[in-house]
Amino acid sequence: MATLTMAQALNTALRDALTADERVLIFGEDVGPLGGVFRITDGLTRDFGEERCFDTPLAEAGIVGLAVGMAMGGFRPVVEMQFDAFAYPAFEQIASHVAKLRNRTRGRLSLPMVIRIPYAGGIGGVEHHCDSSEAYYAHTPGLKVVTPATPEDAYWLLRDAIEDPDPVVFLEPKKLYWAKEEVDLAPRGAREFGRAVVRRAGSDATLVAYGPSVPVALEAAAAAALEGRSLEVVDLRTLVPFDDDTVAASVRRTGRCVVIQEAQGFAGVGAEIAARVQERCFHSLAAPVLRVAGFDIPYPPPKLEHAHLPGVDRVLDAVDRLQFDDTPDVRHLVKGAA
Amino acid sequence: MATLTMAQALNTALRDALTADERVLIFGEDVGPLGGVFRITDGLTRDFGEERCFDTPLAEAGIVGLAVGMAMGGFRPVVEMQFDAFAYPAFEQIASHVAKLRNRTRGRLSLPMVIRIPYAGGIGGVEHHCDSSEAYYAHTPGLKVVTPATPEDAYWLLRDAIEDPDPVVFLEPKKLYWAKEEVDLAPRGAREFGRAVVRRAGSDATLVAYGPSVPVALEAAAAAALEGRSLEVVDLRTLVPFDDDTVAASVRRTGRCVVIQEAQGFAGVGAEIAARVQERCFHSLAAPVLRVAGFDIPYPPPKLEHAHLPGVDRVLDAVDRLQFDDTPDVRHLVKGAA
Amino acid sequence: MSPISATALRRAMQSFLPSLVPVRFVAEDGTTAPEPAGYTAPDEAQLREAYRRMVIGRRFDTQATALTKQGRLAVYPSSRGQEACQIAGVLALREDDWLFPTYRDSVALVSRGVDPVEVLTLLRGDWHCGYDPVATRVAPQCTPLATQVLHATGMAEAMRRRGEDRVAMAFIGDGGTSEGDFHEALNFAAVFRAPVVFFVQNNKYAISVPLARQSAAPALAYKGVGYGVRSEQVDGNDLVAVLAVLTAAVDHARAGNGPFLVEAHTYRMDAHTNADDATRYRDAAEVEAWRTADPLTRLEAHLRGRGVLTDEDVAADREAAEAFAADLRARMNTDQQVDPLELFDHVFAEPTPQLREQRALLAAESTAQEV
Amino acid sequence: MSPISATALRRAMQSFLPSLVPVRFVAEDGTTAPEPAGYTAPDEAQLREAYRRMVIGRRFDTQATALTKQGRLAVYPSSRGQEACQIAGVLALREDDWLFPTYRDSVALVSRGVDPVEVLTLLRGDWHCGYDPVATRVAPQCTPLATQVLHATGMAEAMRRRGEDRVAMAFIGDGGTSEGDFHEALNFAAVFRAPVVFFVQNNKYAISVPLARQSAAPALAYKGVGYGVRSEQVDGNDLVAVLAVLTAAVDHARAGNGPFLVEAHTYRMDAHTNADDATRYRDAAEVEAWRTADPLTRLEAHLRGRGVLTDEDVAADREAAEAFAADLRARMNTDQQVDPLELFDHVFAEPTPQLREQRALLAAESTAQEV
Ligand SMILES: Cc1ncc(C[n+]2csc(CCOP(=O)(O)OP(=O)(O)O)c2C)c(N)n1
Ligand SMILES: Cc1ncc(C[n+]2csc(CCOP(=O)(O)OP(=O)(O)O)c2C)c(N)n1
Ligand SMILES: [Mg+2]
Ligand SMILES: [Mg+2]
Repeated sequence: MATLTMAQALNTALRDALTADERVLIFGEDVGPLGGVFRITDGLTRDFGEERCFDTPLAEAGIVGLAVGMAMGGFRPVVEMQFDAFAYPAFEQIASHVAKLRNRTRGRLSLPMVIRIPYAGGIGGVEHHCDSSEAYYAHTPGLKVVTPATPEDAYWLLRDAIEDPDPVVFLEPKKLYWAKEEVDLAPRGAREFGRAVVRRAGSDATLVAYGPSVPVALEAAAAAALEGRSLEVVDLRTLVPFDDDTVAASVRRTGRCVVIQEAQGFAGVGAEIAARVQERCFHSLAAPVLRVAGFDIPYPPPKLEHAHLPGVDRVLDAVDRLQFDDTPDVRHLVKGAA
Repeated sequence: MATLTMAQALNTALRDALTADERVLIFGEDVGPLGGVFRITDGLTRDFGEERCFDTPLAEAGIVGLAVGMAMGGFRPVVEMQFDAFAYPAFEQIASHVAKLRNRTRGRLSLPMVIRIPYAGGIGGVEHHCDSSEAYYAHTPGLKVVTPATPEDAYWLLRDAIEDPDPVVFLEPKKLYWAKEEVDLAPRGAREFGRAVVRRAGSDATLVAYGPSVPVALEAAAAAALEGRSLEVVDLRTLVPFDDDTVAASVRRTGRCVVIQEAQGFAGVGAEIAARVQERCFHSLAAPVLRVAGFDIPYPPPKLEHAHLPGVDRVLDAVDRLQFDDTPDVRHLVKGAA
Repeated sequence: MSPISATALRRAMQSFLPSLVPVRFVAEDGTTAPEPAGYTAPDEAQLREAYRRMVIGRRFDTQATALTKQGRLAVYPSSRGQEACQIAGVLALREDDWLFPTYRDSVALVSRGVDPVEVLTLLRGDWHCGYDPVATRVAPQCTPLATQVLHATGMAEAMRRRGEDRVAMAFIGDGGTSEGDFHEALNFAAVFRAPVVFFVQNNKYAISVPLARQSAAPALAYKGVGYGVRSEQVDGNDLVAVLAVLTAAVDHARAGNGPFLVEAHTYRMDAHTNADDATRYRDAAEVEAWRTADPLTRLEAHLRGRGVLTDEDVAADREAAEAFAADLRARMNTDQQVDPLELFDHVFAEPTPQLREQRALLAAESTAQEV
Repeated sequence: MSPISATALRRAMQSFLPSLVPVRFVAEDGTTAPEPAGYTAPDEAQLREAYRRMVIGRRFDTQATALTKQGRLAVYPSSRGQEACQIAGVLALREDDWLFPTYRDSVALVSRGVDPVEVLTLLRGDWHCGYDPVATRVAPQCTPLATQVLHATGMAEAMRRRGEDRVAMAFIGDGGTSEGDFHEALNFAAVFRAPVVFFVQNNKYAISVPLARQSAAPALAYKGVGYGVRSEQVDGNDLVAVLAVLTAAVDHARAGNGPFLVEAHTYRMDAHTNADDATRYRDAAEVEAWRTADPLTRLEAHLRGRGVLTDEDVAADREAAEAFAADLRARMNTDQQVDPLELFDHVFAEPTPQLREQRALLAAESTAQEV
């Protein structure tokens, strides 16, 4: 057991993966001597050598395309995109090759590679540095999409992602890099890659969250408890595969559901969750599945993050709208409320 | 009035736009003398000259980036991406600039440009030629996203898109290029860019569809009518802006809803529609909003398109599951049905 | 603060620049051209073998085009006119080297020994590339332009890092060189000194777009110097020259000297694919002019002139090619069985719960239909 | 089938290649270097003006860095050491030409006359670029690397098509040249003969990545020949040289001769931004060595040597710079008012119904909080 920040947990996971498997390679922009702009690869070049962790020229399609070729050639590349929006130049490589190569070769070639992307906001970043881009990847068949919410999960999910035979987009919530926790690194029995986890048990409603929104959900549940409302919090951990069982079991028990995501709401992962939940739990639902999401605007600047990000108040407002008092909520039905 | 295929209607719209506004320019790969691989720009270089319609080097980020600069410089570029998956190299330009420039300049610069993309399947194309990529764009704040389902809509929506002060991603359902219709090109009063249309009235359930799925929905409604079931068909026409009013009004009347999309289902536009409909119409719904979507697999080859694409049977199956008989459907609740 | 001397710079710069005119060994009429400096002509046995393969390649190509007319292929991009490039590319490689082809390089694949039915699998309407990339060391034929050039670089870098003396060769068209991925690949390869050969078949068109609209460079081979990549341009319809230059390029890479860029000037004799109408954008006269530069007749004339090829040899090769085509025809005339349920099997190593559900839905539908 | 002669090719090729060593007019100690061929030195009035702007630029830069320490700026990427490049870039342009800067080019913007508070608006925590791009003919400072180079090409092409004699200049760093967009922009510009100048400030690092890991080219300027773009390399710390070369480049573009690529060899004296720790990846000795090449002291020594600059001039310029900084400091010390509701106003010309709803939600929340 050790107390680690998420950044340290990720660094440790990379170290342990480099030690465990000589086919693992780490590369990207500034991941070498600098250790990455978030220091996730700190010390790896020093300790494992240039051969295992190295800087590349500045070109994201190039980095991902190189990783595809190296994975075809027997390595297990773990590449870093410096920030969410700076993965976009690699979008064609990701959508047309990373996601499809196994299928295009009838399983003869697999691509065991991980694309690490620091994502989402809450750190006062300037424009283009805080996009929540998970939906682009989750919507693309052939990619696994993972996002941890705690240091311990960060460690194990990254180890699992690197060991996975398929490509994984590994989304690291920037604002949680410095969150600390006691982490258990002792090898576990059955890993549960693909399983959500109930972070807090409750009976009145289910909050479904992932990555940066999990602490918000937990805080909201704590606040709601003071008001005598018992909220269950589900942390998805992997968006693809999606753990329908855990989510549906919870909602069937509570009968109410709020989905939380930082990303702009329209056609995001939260929409998928809401759609699935009502498809599967319709007759258990006492109220519509509500979403608390970022607005459909470009990510705002440091001074206005608070207005944009789903916070505790907005989550509690949504919970209030879950019609505990049997009066249907008509707010959404009123056109052009402005 | 003239009988036109959708391809001809689009060609006519481009011609009329070139004539109406000298700032309109058309460029892309093979749009010049060849007239585009689908002949949408047929004859434009001949009739309007190289200055108005021209070929570019083969680079999609380049084409979109050039269009951004030309739009900043006073032109109204209409660019063609040759196929859906070949727009991906331009993803960074689209997500980080096309979608954001107005906002980044506090409205001082607008980008009146249109990105035309032949999309979706049903034409027996080989790999990478049949992606349904609408969700990537619809999820990106700052883009309008349009997809016509009929030749007349194709004409007017494209004219509207070109006249719009904001960037529009204009998705052309490839398989409908050769669909014919009488088209009324007489200038209309109020255009209704952003409004959905009820293509067929019905009372038992609402089918929400767009682009290539609209004819499927109409066929399904016709088939259902033979069985005595009255289905309403809503054609969205624009995904962004989204016409909540038309959709919600219909579902509130019918109490049941099936959403149809060709794209892989997970976190697609259909998820958004399902999420919105249950948010807004929960107390009118007699059954969950169901989705009929493509599978979460890379688009299949010609021989297997039929298995993948939402067809009439699959839509009617979904309608059957809308619990007209008051027995809740548990099929989706059974785990790992295979 | 400029540590390198002008002389050193000049030498470096010149070592990267291509010859001013394309390297050529054989004139269009088959006679030997003035020997170009710095390259060694392939030996006669190699040329004899190259001829045999070109005859088969040409016949394969004609057959594939015919199959599109019979509805047995969805689409076929012809290699006609580019056989010298494609066969030389394959001959320059060792068996354990990797090839990264485009959709246009079917003749290269056939020449590499990939079963032609497998080569045409995808174009026939199946959902995968047909052959086993690992067994053949041939990547799936690539459609998203220029993307494969990065994969080749990654593969080359993987082999270099393992200390293997293997090389990767990426094929690409003139149009493809305009994509950002081409640039990024050259740059990565140069910085890592990856053993990769970039082989541009400049066939003068990207679908309808002529070279002059694609690039204003004196030649595409001049791109190399901007990355510190050694470059050459070659007459792409002269098999002797292409093979000589590609062999030098592969040797250069294999010896640990880093990447090499070769531009072959050639011409696409047919339309872009069977679905294309080339008369919309180019003159019959232009096509006619290139007929006199046909790579197959040129090599034939050359080898006959050197006494390496007899009438009997030619007849035997043609007969072998006919047999090859007949076999292909027969095997393509059977209806292909494709199982829709397999669509779910290779998205991931293990299907997700979501894919299992969707598979079950499709299976249930099929059962319902059978009933 | 090769219509161009070797001589013509050689001439074309050489017309694109840069000088073997960077163009320089002034030695590091300020004395006049041997006059380089082909370029005209700027006149003394221009140089005097350039000096004045460099003094202000340097002071602005120091002030901006100080503001990050006081929490008045979120982040600031310093221009220190690159003032000769940035000021020459601006001086080479006419007022009606367009400038496409990166995040590092704040000194250029200030020199162009953009209000420094507006220049720093975004870095201060606002959601837009601060200044009016149309009024200033300065595009928003661009962060996604190399993307702006295409916009500059598009703008140049727009001006060319309207028959205007205006030019666009795109700034980019050495690291940015590795991105595909850089390549695509050079190629588009060359094919269309767009009047755009690509100006690479090669400051030897991309954050922590040194040039040798970025490119294996003899110099980045060699990329031009691969596109048919005229190119030059210049000592980026010699204002006289940068201004001479950029003026020639702008004239070339304005005259309708197409794009021009200029690489300036310079050095980033400070860390990447205030948030970066440059000691992790470079030696103090290296930084020290570059101090002797400081562009400001070099120009000062040069102008003093020519008698163009007196002690009084220097004092006056410094005083003006201090006043400039004091004014900036004062104006940056007020708290910025940003209205969250405006976030919805410029996503589209007219907000969608969805945005109106979301705006109403936020407005209702604010009202609720106020109560
Ligand atoms: C990224 C991308 N954009 C567009 C296309 C459509 N496309 C297929 S082939 C082709 C022309 C390619 O020309 P070239 O590279 O010269 O190769 P050739 O076909 O002449 O062999 C185009 C535009 C594509 N396949 N990929
Ligand atoms: C597409 C993209 N990838 C990564 C980044 C992150 N990033 C910001 S600055 C920088 C280094 C740029 O180096 P260079 O182009 O040499 O410019 P300099 O900062 O030295 O002026 C990086 C990697 C980015 N802004 N955009
Ligand atoms: Mg070509
Ligand atoms: Mg730099």
